[in-house]
Amino acid sequence: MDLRLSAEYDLWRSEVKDFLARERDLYTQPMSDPSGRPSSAGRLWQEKLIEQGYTCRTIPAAYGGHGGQPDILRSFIVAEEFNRVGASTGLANQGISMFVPTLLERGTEAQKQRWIRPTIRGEIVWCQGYSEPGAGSDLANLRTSAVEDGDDFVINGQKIWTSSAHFSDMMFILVRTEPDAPKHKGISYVLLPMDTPGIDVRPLKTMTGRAEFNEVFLTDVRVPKSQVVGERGEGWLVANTTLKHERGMLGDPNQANAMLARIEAILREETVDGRPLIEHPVFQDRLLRLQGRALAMKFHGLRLLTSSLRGEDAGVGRLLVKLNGTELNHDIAAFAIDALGEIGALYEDAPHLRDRGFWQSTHMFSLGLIIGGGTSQIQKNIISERGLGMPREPKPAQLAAGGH
Amino acid sequence: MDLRLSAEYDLWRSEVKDFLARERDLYTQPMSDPSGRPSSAGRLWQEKLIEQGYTCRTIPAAYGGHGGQPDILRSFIVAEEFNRVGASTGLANQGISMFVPTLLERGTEAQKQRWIRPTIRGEIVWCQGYSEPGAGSDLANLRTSAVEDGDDFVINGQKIWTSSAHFSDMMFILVRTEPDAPKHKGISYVLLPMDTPGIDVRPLKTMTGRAEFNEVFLTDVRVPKSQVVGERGEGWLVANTTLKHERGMLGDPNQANAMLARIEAILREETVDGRPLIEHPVFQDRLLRLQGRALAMKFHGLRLLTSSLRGEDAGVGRLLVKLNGTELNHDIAAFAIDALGEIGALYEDAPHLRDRGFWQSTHMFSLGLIIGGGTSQIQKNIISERGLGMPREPKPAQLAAGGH
Amino acid sequence: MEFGLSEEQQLLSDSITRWVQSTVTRERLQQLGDEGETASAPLIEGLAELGAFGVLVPEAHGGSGLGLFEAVLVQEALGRGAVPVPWTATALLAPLALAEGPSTLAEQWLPRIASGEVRIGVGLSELAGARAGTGLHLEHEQASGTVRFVLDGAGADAYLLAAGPDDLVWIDGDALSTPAIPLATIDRTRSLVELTLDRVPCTPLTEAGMGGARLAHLLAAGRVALAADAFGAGQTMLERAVAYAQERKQFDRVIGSFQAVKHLCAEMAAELEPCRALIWYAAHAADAYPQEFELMACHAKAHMGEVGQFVARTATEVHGGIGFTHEMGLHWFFKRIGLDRQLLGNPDRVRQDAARINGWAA
Amino acid sequence: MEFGLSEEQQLLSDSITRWVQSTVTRERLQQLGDEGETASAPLIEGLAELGAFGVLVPEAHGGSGLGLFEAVLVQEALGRGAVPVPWTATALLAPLALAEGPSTLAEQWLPRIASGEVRIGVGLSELAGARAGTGLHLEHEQASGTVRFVLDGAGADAYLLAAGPDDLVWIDGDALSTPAIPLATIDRTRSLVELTLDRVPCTPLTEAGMGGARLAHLLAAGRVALAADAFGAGQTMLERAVAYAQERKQFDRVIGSFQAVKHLCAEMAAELEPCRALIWYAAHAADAYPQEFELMACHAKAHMGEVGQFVARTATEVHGGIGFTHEMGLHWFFKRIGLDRQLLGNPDRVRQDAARINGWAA
Repeated sequence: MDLRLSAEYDLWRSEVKDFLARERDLYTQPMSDPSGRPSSAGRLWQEKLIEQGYTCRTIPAAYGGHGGQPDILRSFIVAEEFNRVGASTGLANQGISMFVPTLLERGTEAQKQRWIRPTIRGEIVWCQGYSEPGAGSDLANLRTSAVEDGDDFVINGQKIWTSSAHFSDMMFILVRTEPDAPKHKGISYVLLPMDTPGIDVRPLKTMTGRAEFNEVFLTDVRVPKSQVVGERGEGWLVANTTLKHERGMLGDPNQANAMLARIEAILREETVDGRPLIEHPVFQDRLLRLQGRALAMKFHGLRLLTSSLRGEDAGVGRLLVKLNGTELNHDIAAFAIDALGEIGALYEDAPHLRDRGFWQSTHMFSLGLIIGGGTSQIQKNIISERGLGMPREPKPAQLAAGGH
Repeated sequence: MDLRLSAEYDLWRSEVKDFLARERDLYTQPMSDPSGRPSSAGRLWQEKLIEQGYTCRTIPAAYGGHGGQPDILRSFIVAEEFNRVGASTGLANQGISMFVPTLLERGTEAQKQRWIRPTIRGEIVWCQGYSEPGAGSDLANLRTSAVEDGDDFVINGQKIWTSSAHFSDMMFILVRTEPDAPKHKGISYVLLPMDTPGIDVRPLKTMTGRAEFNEVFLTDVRVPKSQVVGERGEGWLVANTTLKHERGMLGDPNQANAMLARIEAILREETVDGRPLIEHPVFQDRLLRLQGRALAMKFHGLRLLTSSLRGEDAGVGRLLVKLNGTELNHDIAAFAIDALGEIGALYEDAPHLRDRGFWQSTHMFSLGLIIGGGTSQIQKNIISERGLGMPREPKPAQLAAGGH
Repeated sequence: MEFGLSEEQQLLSDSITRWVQSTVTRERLQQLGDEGETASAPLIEGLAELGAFGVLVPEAHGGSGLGLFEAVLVQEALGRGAVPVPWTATALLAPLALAEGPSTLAEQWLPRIASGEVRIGVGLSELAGARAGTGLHLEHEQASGTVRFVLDGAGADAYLLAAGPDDLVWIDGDALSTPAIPLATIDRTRSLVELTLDRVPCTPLTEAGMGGARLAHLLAAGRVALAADAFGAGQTMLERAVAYAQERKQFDRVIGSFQAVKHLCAEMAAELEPCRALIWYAAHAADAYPQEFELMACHAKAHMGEVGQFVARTATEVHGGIGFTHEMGLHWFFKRIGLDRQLLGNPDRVRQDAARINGWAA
Repeated sequence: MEFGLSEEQQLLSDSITRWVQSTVTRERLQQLGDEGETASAPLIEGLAELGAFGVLVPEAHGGSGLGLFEAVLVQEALGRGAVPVPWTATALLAPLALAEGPSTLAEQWLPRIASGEVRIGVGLSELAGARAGTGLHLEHEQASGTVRFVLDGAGADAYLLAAGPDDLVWIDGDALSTPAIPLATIDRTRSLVELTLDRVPCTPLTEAGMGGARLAHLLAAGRVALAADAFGAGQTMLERAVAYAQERKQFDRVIGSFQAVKHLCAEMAAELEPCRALIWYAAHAADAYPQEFELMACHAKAHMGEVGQFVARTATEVHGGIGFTHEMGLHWFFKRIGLDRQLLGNPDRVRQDAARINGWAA
């Protein structure tokens, strides 16, 4: 145990700090246009970050990345310092977080040349086309079909939970190209321009009252067969590369601790019957219970970081992060609402609304995260099977009889 | 809603009160011998209760019962008044609660004549031989075998969780008489004298440190075939009659409320740093949470009582009683231990022990009840399937293939 | 001994529930929710025709003169449909308050409450913990100050407001010096407003400084009503989750055949079902065991608050992603339960009150 | 940046864990448990040979001069086996206290602690809430009063006792006027006693009335140790539950293939695993971030207390009926976790202390 950093990293940290001090005028500008696309300031910021190796660090320079060695600790320091001043750590759409890593592992040289640079520079914006109304946690049940017609596929079907579809240029989509193959086979991973005729994007309103997601309806959408990534029929494998990258994204322990710090401030500010809430033992107790959970996840995150640095497999330690992180965030938001009482129920444009409605929308949105990306129930399957080595659910008899 | 009783029942209540006042000298004597068998006072008390219709109310007089009409409300009043003064509501071994009701439904006239009277009078004490080390919640897996030999069965096997085996005269036991029949068939319900050679009773120590249960080893134990109750091979059905009677026994809401009243007293008595615990808001909060749950179960019990009186099926309302009741009792005991702090960890003959170690032994024993008689997991299956009409777990493929 | 509904009570409960289920369909709720609670005039009419607004109004004033128990049955039925009507303040709290106020007020307002013609906003939030910047004080039959979270307050014809712990006043809607400010909450099926009064004429409903017991009774009635509302909404969420789990397939099985999903449903049922009896008892106590009423109302509100939160979250989870959208309309119930939890004291606060009632405070 | 064990630390942890697993088998534990903790002389010898008793003893006194972090690794390994040895008070708390006491005491006792020759009872319970009838006061280097829950106190050669929040004294075992009274708890793998002193000569380890910070540090160290112990015991319970679930069949399937059982195991793992990092951080803070140490010790003790209770209960449940008996020896761990929860302040109390440290108290 030694949480201090070596001189090399102290130096790195001061470079990062200097950079941030120097570039304050840039990163305080809005990083997105009202449409949701990267603004010109956002693209400029991204370019500088790539140049410094603060983002896209390990993406080869030939494809427009920084072309550096992986260094988790440097990235960790960047995240810490950027969070401290509230600077964006770079563009974070699904094209960058999911599509580019997939392409690096599974794409052809030509595909990498064509797509990576404009994607990481924010010139091409992507959305993900995996989930369907009938196939949530169960991608093998995918129904969107792609039928061969000359050099094209003709796609018909429906996608859901596509978060940035309404302002994206491209979609990486899973479609069923071999309807007769076994369920996990016969899926292909295809790159689809969003301006292709036959694509209809409709906003999907969630319980928060906002349309954080879309449904995308595809009717006779033509796309050249050359747009497949990886082998045709291997889209399931290709997608798993990407899903692996998504799993890491959820449940940042720093977020939980930051929310709790804010709640502590609320408890000092708010009074009931003239007495600050922080003096109330039951609120102290509830806050401390949550702090205990959040601190455990924070230090657990540091331990995972060290495991990564050492090249060790953290096993169950890594698998639990999403389950614990999303549940914790939901519980934290619920506590903030209780602390605020009736004020905590306010929403939208209400007078007296605290923190711009953050707690209610986090309470609801974190429930969405508990459900999305593999519900807590699925996470528990994964932890018990992959983490603890317990047996998979046996296949039901009628299915086995049915010959799947 | 009218929780008052009609004049008829007020009269009944005052009769019960008078009876108790008159018989105080009797019921304050120990109801059991040190061995665990009913004492002579216990048997005399039982006789008086039967005569009054306070117990064994609906058992026909021809078999030694009171021979009255069922009247849940009268029984309810008896339980209330007896609890109030701490009088035993009569003998309560498994012979009376499980075997006699089974015999009344499934026994021959001769069997009823032979067994019921001495059983309910406490002259014959029974134990139950259902569970086996390999078959807990799953009676169909029963392995104790009974092989025909002339007019006898020869029994070999092992039973577990037989609570009163060490002082019982008889056991009602489930044995496999038809080894080749499908699993649920081929079981028979047999009456076995405990002094038969080849029966070895060994105490089974539980986590409480006491031997509340026994293991019973059966080696070449002979019993006449005439000792079967119901049809041979139908023991599964016969046993289900009995299990139905067991389910009602667990989770008495009055117990939870009585424990909480005692805890409230503890919180007033105990001080930390000179301040009574009851003044501590976190303890108030925890106590009130438990009281809310316990009151809900208390009134829920009254509602079930009314349902019974009206002959309505309370559905899911009845199925949840065991789950909620045992979980609640466990949580209540855990709270009492926390309230006592280090004193709460004391056990056995320790000085300063509170309530004779009741809280620790209840904490552990209630966990046994959560597990026993169908674990909470099994209870949730029952609630979802029978109460909510959800589908049963599909049979696993390899079993179906195996032809079960 | 009868712990359950009489035939008349069952009839009342069934008739409102049936009306709710046939009238406030998923589509209707979606439309009304988008428009906000004040668009519910036709619903008010429908309910008034069924007598739902006159449950607590004496027969002499055109109501059916029933008790809090029956009112709570109506509230539960409204919760089952997340029905967007200003019922709780207007038809439950106001008649209880007017029953012991000046008879002129009762004569003037009660018939119009029963007929569904008027809306009454009720502000009791101060009694469940005063937040900074709020509070009403009285001087010369005039009220000044700020009252927040006045229930059913949008477009109200009159207001019933607590002024401190011991006074209750009636204010005519026309007398307001400043218009009511709407307070949007997560739940669009009910309206809450903030009132700022500057020497507004008011009619005291209790003897000056002597209304403590009446206010405590009103607060308790409101708490039981909110518990019943959450119970009704929770029932609907559970039923929908069980139904959805038997339709929706995943991995080639209906999800309701997965043990994890079954157990979530079983846990919801096991938690929720006993709340019914607790709420019934608390409502019954109002008239039958008044000395227990306040405490039992706290228990009902607090326990139902915790169970409601669990059911709202779990039923949504059973639905998976679609439960999180507007698609199934599940969110109306989630939010209804969320608001019921916070109004008139959330579980933490209500348990604090219970501790005080029990005499445990230091 | 290294959040994990160094090679040496890993070696230490592995060597004690291996020894525990091979020496304190299920059968051995059963036998020792029946006899009570004081029968553990051979275990003490074995552990002393491995250097477990000298972890915190300076090299000059025959120990290995390591820090609380290493001591906590040893404690975790002992918890994994519910090892019935008087280690926590003797080898963790006493050396910490002696490190800053008079050097004559240190010279006299530390070498014998490292070699496992002596037992030291430690009584700090008062610091975590004084119950009626207890308390020690000092006068003329003599101590009088009653100290309850002196850890590892049976047959101790000396005692380390808190006298109020600001004084810490050393008492020779021979000086006791009344013999120590054993306090049987649910956990037979550790001994607790009550001491009643009547003007017993004592050696102060802190300047009179000035030992508050030292005592707070000791209390925090004890809390982290108990958390580590419960963590180790919880690990064993989880592993046994997972293993049992894969052996035991019901309804013709191993029970570990039922989703409900799998989810119980997953929940245990998800709750338990992050406790390790919290405990490590708290132990590391003792030397690296002393200003955070007390608070982090509270968090580790409180959070581990809650998680431990959940794991102890759930692992037993996964075992079904047999987990409830003495058969599997699971109950030793259940009880070990149960006692760890209550000693030196249970979660409720420890959170109260944390609130005070945070300056939140009114």
